[in-house]
Amino acid sequence: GPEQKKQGGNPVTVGKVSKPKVAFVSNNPAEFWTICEAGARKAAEETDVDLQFKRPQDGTAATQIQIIEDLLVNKTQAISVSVISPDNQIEFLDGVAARIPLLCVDNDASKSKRRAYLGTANIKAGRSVGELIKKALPKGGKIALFVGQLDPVNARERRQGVLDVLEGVESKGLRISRDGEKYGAYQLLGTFTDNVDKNKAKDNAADVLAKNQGATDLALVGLWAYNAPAILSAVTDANRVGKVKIVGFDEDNETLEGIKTGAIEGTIVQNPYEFGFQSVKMMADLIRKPESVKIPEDGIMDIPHKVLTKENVQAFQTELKKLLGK
Amino acid sequence: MSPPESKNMFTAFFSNPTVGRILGVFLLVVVLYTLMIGIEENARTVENHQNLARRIGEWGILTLGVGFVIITGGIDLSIGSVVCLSAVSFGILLENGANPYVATLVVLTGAGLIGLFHGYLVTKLNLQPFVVTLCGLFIYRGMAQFLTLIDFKKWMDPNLAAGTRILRDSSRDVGVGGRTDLTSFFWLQKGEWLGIPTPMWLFGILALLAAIFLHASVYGRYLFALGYNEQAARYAGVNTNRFKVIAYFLCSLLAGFGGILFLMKINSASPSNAGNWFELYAITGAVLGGTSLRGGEGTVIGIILGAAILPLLKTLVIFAGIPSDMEFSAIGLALLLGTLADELLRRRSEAARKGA
Amino acid sequence: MSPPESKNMFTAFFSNPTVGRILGVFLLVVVLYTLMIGIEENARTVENHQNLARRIGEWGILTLGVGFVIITGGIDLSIGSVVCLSAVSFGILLENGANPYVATLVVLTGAGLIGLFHGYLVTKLNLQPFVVTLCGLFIYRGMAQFLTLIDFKKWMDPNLAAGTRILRDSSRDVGVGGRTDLTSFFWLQKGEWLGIPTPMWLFGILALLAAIFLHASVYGRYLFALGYNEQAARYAGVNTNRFKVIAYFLCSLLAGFGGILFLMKINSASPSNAGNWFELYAITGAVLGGTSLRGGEGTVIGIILGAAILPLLKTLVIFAGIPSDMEFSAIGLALLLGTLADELLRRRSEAARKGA
Amino acid sequence: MTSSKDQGKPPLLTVFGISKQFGGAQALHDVGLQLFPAEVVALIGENGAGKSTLMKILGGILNPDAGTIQMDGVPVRLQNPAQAMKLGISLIHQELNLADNLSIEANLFLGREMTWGGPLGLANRRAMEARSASLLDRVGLGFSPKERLANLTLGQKQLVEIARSLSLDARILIMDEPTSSLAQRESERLLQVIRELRQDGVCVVFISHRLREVEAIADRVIGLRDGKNAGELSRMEINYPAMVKMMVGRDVKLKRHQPILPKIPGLPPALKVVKLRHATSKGEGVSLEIQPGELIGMAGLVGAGRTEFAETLFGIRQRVSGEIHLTGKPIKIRRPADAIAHGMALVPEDRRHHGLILADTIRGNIALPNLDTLHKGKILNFKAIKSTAQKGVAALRIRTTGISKQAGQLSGGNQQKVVLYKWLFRKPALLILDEPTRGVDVGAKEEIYDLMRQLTDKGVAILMISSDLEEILQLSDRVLVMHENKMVGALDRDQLSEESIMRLATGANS
Ligand SMILES: Nc1ncnc2c1ncn2[C@@H]1O[C@H](COP(=O)(O)OP(=O)(O)OP(=O)(O)O)[C@@H](O)[C@H]1O
Ligand SMILES: Nc1ncnc2c1ncn2[C@@H]1O[C@H](COP(=O)(O)OP(=O)(O)OP(=O)(O)O)[C@@H](O)[C@H]1O
Ligand SMILES: [Mg+2]
Ligand SMILES: [Mg+2]
Repeated sequence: GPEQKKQGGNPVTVGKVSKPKVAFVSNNPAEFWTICEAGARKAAEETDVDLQFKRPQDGTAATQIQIIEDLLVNKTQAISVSVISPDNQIEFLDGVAARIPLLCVDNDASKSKRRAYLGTANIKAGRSVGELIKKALPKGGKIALFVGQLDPVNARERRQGVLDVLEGVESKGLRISRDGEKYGAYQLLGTFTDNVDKNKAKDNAADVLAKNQGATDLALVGLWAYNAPAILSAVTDANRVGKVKIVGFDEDNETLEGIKTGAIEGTIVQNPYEFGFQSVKMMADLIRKPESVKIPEDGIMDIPHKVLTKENVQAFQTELKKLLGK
Repeated sequence: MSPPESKNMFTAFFSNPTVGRILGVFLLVVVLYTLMIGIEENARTVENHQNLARRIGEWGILTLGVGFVIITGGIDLSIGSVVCLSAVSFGILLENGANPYVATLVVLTGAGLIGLFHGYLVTKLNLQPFVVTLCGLFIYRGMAQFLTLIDFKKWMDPNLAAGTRILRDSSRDVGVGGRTDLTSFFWLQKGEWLGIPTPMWLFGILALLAAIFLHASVYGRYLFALGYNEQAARYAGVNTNRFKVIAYFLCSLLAGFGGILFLMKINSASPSNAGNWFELYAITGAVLGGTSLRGGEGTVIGIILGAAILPLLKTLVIFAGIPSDMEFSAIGLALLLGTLADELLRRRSEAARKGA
Repeated sequence: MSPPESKNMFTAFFSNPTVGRILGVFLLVVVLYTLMIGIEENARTVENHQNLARRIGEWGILTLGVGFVIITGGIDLSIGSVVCLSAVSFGILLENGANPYVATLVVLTGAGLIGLFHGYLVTKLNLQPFVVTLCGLFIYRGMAQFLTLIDFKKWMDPNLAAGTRILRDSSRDVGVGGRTDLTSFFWLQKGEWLGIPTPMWLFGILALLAAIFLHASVYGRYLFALGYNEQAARYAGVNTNRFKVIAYFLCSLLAGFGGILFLMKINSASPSNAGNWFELYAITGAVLGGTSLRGGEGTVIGIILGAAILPLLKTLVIFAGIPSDMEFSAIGLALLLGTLADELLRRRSEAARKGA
Repeated sequence: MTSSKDQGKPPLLTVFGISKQFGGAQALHDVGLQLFPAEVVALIGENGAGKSTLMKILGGILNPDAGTIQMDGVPVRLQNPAQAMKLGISLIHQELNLADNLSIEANLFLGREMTWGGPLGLANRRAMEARSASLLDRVGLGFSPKERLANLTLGQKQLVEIARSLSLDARILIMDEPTSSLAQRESERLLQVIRELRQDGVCVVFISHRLREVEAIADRVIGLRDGKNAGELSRMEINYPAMVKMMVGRDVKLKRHQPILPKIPGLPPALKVVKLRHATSKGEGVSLEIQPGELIGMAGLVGAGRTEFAETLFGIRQRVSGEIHLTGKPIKIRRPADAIAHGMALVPEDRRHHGLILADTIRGNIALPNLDTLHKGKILNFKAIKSTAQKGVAALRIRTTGISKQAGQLSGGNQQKVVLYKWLFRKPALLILDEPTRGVDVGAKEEIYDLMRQLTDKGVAILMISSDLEEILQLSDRVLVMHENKMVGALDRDQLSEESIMRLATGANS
C-alpha cells in the first residue's frame, strides 16, 4: 500500500538508534539525477545511512541554498552538492564546510573548503564532443550547439571544450568564443538555448534545419541530456536522418537508441551512478571513520566520462539497465 | 457587428471597436511575417511555413481554450501543468501497453474533470480563478511527478510479493514505451494534408467550432454577457455558473489534448518541466488577440492571430540570427509594441467613429 | 469597522469581513507552524526560526510591494524579472568597482523608473496591467542577460583599440566581484539584531510604514477607493492616475530592493533564472493574505501572514522528509486548503453577521 | 420668495454656446444658462434631452466641443472634477459614484478628508466620524458612519451621496435626479435640505422627472429639448402643464388611468406567496396573492425590504422558508433562470449593475433574456434580434442613434426603457417591476403605463414596487405596504390615499 512506499526512500528513525543523516542536493530536477540517485541509494543501503536526496525544483541557486540551510538545521551530518553558481557561493559553502563535511559533485566550487570534488571535467567532456564532430565531419562544416541555458558554468565549459578541439588548441579555461565565427574548418552557426524546454529545443533544431536547407556538412550538437533527442526528432521530421550529423551528451534512452540506429554519431556519458554511489559512500566514511578517507591534494576525484558510439552503446545500455534495476 | 446606420461602410468597418482591436494584432503579424521572409531566403521555404503552421496549431489550441475562460472574466494559470500531467499520463499509459485510443479517452476525461473541478471551485465555492488555477499549477505538476514515481509494471504484477515497494526513488521522464502502433497518433502531430500540417487543421477546425459557439450561438452570447457583467446576466436568466464551468471545462480539455500532442511531438515528457510557462504563452496570445482580461471581450479571429505571434517571433529570432540571450528582450519588446500599436489604432478608430 | 449596533463585541469582531478574511490565513499559518515544530525536534531550534524569519522577510518585502498594486486592481507579473535585473545590475556595478552605496542608489533608481514606466503605460496609455507587466517579465530578464554580455572592464578601458568588440560570447552569472567592503550590505541580508534577522526587521519596518500609508493615511483610502471603483474616486477629485503610478512605483522599488538582498544572499545572480517565479509567489502570498485581485481589498497584517505561508511550507517539506517530487503537490494542496478554509470561515462570519 | 435673479445680483455662473457631440449624435447644441446665488433652478427635459451631459460639463467630467463658461464673470476651464470642485461646483451624479468597499464615513469625505500629521496626510477619523454623524442625521439615515457601504440599499446609498454633497461647501450644487430612488418621506426631507442650502446662499440645480417636486421647490425652471434651450419659467409660471409643454414642445393631455378590477373570477391566482422568508426577513414572512390581470403596488420607505422580497421571489436571494405557487402549482425557484422558465420576469431596481450590460449594444441587451426564442437550433437569429430591438426602440421611443449604440452611452431614462422593454417583450405571466419608471420622463411614463395596462388586460399579473406614491396611487388595484422587512398591511382600491399608505409605511400603526 501507499503507506509503506514512503519508507526506505526517506529518513526514518528506526527505534531510538538513528542512523547518520546525509544529504545529496542536485542542481535541478532533471532525469540525469535519477541515475545518480540510484547510485546514492545503493551506497546508503550498503553503508547504512539515512539519505535525503533533494532536487531544487526550479533549478535556482536561491532554492538550493534554502534547502541546504534547512538540512543543516535538521542535523544532517554530511552534504554533497552540485553547486549551481560555484564562483559566487564560496562563502556560503565555506560556512557549511565549517560545520560538516561537504562534497561537491558534478559541479565543483574549487575555491571553497569542500573536502572533495567528484565528477567529470566539463571542458574535457566538451573536447570529446568535439572529437566526435571531427570524426563525423572530417572535412569541416557548419555546427550548431543546443543547450538549455548558457549561464550555468557546465554549459559554457562544454561549449568551450567543443570549440577548442575544433580550432585545434589546448583548453585553458573559458575564453571568448563567439557565435557565427569559424573554429578551424568549422563554422559555429550559433548556440541556441531553450530554457530547459524540450519542446522549444525541438523547435530550435527545426528552425536551424529549415534555415540550412540542403546543407550536407551540418552537425547539430546537444549539450544537455534532452537536446540530442529533441534534435533527432526534428531531423527525423525533416527527413534528414543521416544527412545531418548529431552529437549528444548524457545517456538519455532516445540518444542511446539513436546511436544504435546510426542517426546519432555518439554521446558523452558522465557516469552519474558513480557520482551518487561514491559521494554517499565517502560521506558515510567521513562521518564514521574520517581517518580512512583518502583524498588527493587538490581534492579532485575525477570520475572519468566515457564516449559512446555505435560500437559500445549496447554494452553500456545493458549495464545501465542493470544498475537501475530495470 | 458594425453599426448599420453608418453611411460609409469603410469607415464603419474600421471604426468598429472589435475590428480596431483585431487590426493591431493583424498588423503585428504582418510586420513579423514580412520581416521574417525578408531577412532570409530560406524562411520562404515550404518547410519553414509548415513548421510555423504546426506550431501555431499547437499553441492555438491552448490559446483558444484559455480564450473561453478569459472571456468569462476568469483566468487559467494551470494550463502548463495540465499539459504536463496529460502528456505524462498518456506516456505512462502507453508504456504500460494501454490501447492508445483508450489512453486518449482516459487522458481527455481526466483533463475534463480538472476543468470541471476548477469550475466548481470558482462557481460554487466562489474562489478566485487566479487562486484556484494557481493551486492547480502546483498540484497537477506534482501529480505528474508522483505518477512517474509509481512502478505500474510491478504494481500490476499478479505475482508481486506482499510489501514490495512499487514506488521508484525519484521521478523520471516518460516516453511512448517504444510502441509501434502509434502511427495515427504521430500523424496528429507530424502529419499533413494538402500540404498543411495536421495541428493546423485541428486548430482550424476547433477555431471554426469555437467561432460558431462564441459568435453565432446563444451560448456564446451568454458567455460574453456573464463575462462583462455577471450579475446582469444572472438577472437575465443566464445560468451563469453552468457557463463558467463550461469555459473551464473546455480550457482544460483543450490543454489535455495539447498534452497528447506534446508527447507526440517530442516523444517524451519530463514531469518537472514539460509545459512550463505554457499558460503564460497562451494567455499572452489570447490577450494580444484582443481578449480582454476584464472579461466580456474577445474574438476567435483575434485569438488565431494572437496565437501566431509567439511562434513567428521565435522563428524570426533564429532566422535573424539574434543571439539566444536576447530572445527574451525581443519577445517582450514585440509584445509591447504590438499592444501599443493596438491601443493607438483603437484610439484612432474611436476618434474616427466620433468624428463620423 | 464593525457595526457598533452589534451588542456582542466578540461576534462583532469575528463577523467583520476583513477579520474573517485574515482568520483563514492565520489558521493556516498556525497549522503549518504546529506541524513543523511537531514533526521534528530540530525544527524547534533558534537557527531554524532565524532562517524562517529571514525568508519571510525577503518574501514579505516583495509581497508588500505587489500588495499595493493588487489593491489598486492591478497586477505585476514582472517582479521576478525586476529582482533579477536589479541583482544582476548590482553585481555588475560591484564587480566593476562601484561604491556600493552609489550602486544601491543606481539600482533603486532604475527599479523605481521601471515602476513609473509601468504606471505610465497603465494610466496614460490605458494598457492592461497584466499585459504591461507581462512584457516587463520578458524585457527585464532579457536586459539582465544582455547586461552580463557586456564586458564593462574592456568598455571603460581608455586604451581600447577602436573596433574591439565589448560583448562577451554568452551571458553569465554575476557575483560581487570578491569585494571585501560589503560588510554592511551583507549585514542587510545575513545580520541580526536582538536575535531577529535583518530582513525581518526590514520587512517589519516597511510593513509598519505600509500599514500607516494604507490604513491610516488618506492616500491609502484613495488606493482602496480607486481599486474598487476608479470612476467614483476620480469624480471625487482624487488624482487616480497619480496613485496608481505610486503603487506600481512602490512595487518595483521594493522588488529592486529585493534584488539587492537576493545578491547579498547568494552572492551571485544568474540572469536566466534569478527570481524566476517570484512574481507568482509574491502574488500568492498577497492573495492568501486576503488581498483581492478584484481590487479594493487587503490589509497589511494579512499580507504579513500570507508572506509567511510559502517559506513555512517549503521548510516543512524538508523537515517532513517529503520527497522533492511531491513538493509541488504539497504546496498546491496547502494553498487550496488554506483558501477553502478562508472562504468557509468567511461564509460563517457573514452568516453570523446576518443573524446578529 | 424672490430669487436673486430678480434682485439684479450678478450671476454666479454664465454658460453660453455649449455644444457637445457623441459620435455623430448632437447631445447639446448651442446651450446657454445662467445661475445666481441663493436660488433653486430646476432643469427639465425629456430623456436624452442633454441634461446630464450639460451638468457633467459643469462638473468638469466632460469637455464641451464649443462654448464658454464664466464663473463670477471670469472665463474658466473645467478640465476635471477636482478643478470644478475647487471653483465651488459639486455634482451629484444621476448614477451612484461611491466605493462600496469603504465605510460610509470614508465615502462621505473621499477626496477631501480631514487630516492631521501634515504631509503624512493621516486621516483624522474621529473628527470625520463625528461630522458624518451629523450629515447622516441631516438626510435621515440611521447608520453608523463606520458601516460598510456595501451593506446599504440603493436608496440608502443615494442618501449617502446627498449627504456627501452637503458637506462640500459648494457654491453651486448640482443634483442630477437625486430623488429617483427615494420614497416620498426621504424626498421631502431632501427638499427641506435644499431649502436650507438656498438660505445659505447656495445655488442648487435640481434635475427631476417628478414634476410635483419641481413645482414644490424650484425658483426657476429651465427646459432642454433635443439638446437645445427650450425656454424658461419663472416662479410664477411654474405649473405642471406648462412644464410638460416646454419639455415636449406641444400640449399634452394627461390621461388618468382607471384601474379595472380583475374580471375573470374562478381562476387560480397568478401568484400566491405563503410566508416567504429570506435571510434578513423579520416576522413571519411575506404572504400575498395576485390574480391574473391584477396590478398590485408595493409601497414602503427606503430600505423597507421590498427589493429583497422581489429578489427572493425571483431566485436571486436564498429562500429560507415559505412557498411560492404560480397559477395554482407550487414551484421551486433556485435561480432566476427557473423563475423565467416559469413565466416570471423582473425589472430590477439597479439598472446599471443588474439590468443592463453597459458595454453591450441596445440590441444585445434586449435580446439577452429572449434568446430562448430568438434562435434557430441554438444559432442566433440575427434578423429577429434586429427587428425585436427596433420594435423596442420605436415602442418606447428610446432616444438613440441606432440599435447598435452601447447601452452605457444612453441617457439614464433611455437605459431604463431598454431594461423595461427587454422584459416586456417576453410577455410574462407575472411581471415584477422594481421602480419601473425610475428616471423616466413624463411622456414616456404614460407610454409605459399604457403598456402595463395592455398587459394586465391580457391577463398578465403585475407586482409593481415603487417609491413614487403618485404612480402607486394611479395604477394599483391593491397596495401592499412594507416596513422594516415586514409586510405591514394591504389596502384595497377604495382605501387608497397618500395618508393611508404613509401611515403604514412609517410604521405608525405598529
Ligand atoms: N458617452 C456617450 N456616448 C454617446 N452618446 C452619449 C454619451 N453620453 C450621452 N450620450 C447621448 O447624449 C444624449 C443626451 O444624454 P443625457 O444623458 O445628457 O440625457 P438626459 O437629459 O440626462 O436624459 P435622462 O433624463 O434620461 O437622464 C443622449 O442621446 C445620449 O444617448
Ligand atoms: N436602518 C437600517 N440599518 C441597517 N439596515 C437597514 C436599515 N434600513 C434598511 N436596512 C436594510 O435594507 C435592506 C432592505 O433593502 P431593500 O432594497 O429590500 O429595500 P427597499 O424597500 O427596496 O428599499 P430601497 O428603496 O432602498 O431599494 C434590508 O436588508 C435591511 O436590513
Ligand atoms: Mg440624465
Ligand atoms: Mg428597492
